[in-house]
Amino acid sequence: MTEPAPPTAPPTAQGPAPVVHVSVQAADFDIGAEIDRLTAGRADIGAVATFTGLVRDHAGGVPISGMELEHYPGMTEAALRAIADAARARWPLQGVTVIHRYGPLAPAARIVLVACASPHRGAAFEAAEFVMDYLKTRAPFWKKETTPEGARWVDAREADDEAAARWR
Amino acid sequence: MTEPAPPTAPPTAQGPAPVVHVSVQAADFDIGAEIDRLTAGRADIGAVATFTGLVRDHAGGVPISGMELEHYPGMTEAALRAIADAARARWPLQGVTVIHRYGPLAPAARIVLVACASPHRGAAFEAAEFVMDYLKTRAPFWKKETTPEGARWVDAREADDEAAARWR
Amino acid sequence: MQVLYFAWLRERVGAGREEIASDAPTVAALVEELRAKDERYALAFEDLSAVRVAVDQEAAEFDAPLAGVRELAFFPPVTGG
Amino acid sequence: MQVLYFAWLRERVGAGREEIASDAPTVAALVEELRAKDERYALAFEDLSAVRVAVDQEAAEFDAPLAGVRELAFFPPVTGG
Repeated sequence: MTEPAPPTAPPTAQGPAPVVHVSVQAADFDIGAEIDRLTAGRADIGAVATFTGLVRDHAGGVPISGMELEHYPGMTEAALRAIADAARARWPLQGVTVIHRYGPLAPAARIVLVACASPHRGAAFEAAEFVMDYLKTRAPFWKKETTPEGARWVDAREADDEAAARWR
Repeated sequence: MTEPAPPTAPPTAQGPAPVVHVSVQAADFDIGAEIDRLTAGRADIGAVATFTGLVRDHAGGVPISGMELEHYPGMTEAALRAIADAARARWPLQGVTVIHRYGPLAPAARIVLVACASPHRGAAFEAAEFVMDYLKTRAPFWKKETTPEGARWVDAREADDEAAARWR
Repeated sequence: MQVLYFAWLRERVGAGREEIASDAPTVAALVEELRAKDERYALAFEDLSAVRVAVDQEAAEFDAPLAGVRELAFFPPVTGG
Repeated sequence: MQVLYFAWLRERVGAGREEIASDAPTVAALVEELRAKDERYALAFEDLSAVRVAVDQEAAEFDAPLAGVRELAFFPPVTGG
């Protein structure tokens, strides 16, 4: 499910072409290794901002013993790549990594990693927030939490729509 | 130079007490290991935002072959701890890590790591930006860059003052 | 046309994917056909404000035409991240 | 009182740290004493708008009193991160 940047993308005066790495996977990921991949072989990056989402052991006061993450194979990868490309069009980014897991996940498990590399810290931070806000509202994933009263599908949150709306 | 949270801090209903980890060091750091330290032993964290600053190989069109980072031992650690505490007072954070290197650093070397853990992504992102903005304007570090014309002290940037001012 | 269902829509329909041959001109018309056909669909499409549509893996509306569509998907608002 | 200098202030003064005994009531008064004493200080304190002060490791102003101060530091605006 890994999609490297097209090999035809030309290098620029600022260094090699920006790299988009998107992966939808059941396996866990290694944040340090992903940042190394994002920054490897170039010395023109000044800032890397990352976001990692984790499974919480409670939600709104209800204990959560785990969750199942369902997704739409094919559309998911395309949606994540479109979000990464939108971020690259908006900020000067040297690389964008988006990794999202699916399947059963226990409390404290990593769910999602977004990492953005830029010459400048403001751009790196904003791009990572932008990717997360759009991912939350546009990437076809659905969470089903296991609670003491049984399993339940997580409801979409208005706050996530509002977070995404601020980038328009 | 590592300062763990005071052992007297009481655990809360949300889990163990928030942990502030501040280090000023010559050695490199391992981002993955630092995130593991920040999140270890708790399952109530939903979001970890990180920022890593790196040495760029050019600045304003001028090639940079390396830099020397000077700091004010004692005051630096206190300043970083005060910034981390200010972030904890402002956002619901379960942990804050601030690591800053000093001494000679080559292009692409890591300079600084800020990591904030929170139940919520907005708080994690904002806190990490806040810590970076205050660190840039209040922590006593000075960079001396090596250029083809010799070494030069880096000037403070007005943009950094403006970034810090937005949190007032 | 392949029709896909995700999350609680999949559970209510009782299948994640099925082949459907229909002359319905739009997504909305197909939904009406399905609702009339079986209680499972009536339950799945009970509240359309909670249902999202993708046509050939792109987000779409209920008035989207179905001519030439190969893959149609129904799912609740997304909750990843 | 220990007086510390950092970055280009350290280079101009020619020392990172020195013990200074002075009856100057404020930071500003001490700076005037130093300027008058030696060309190195005159150069370091040429443009006070580019000089920051810390008193006992806390940010301070040039009008800060020196009574009881153990450690005084002069440095340019910070450039870490």
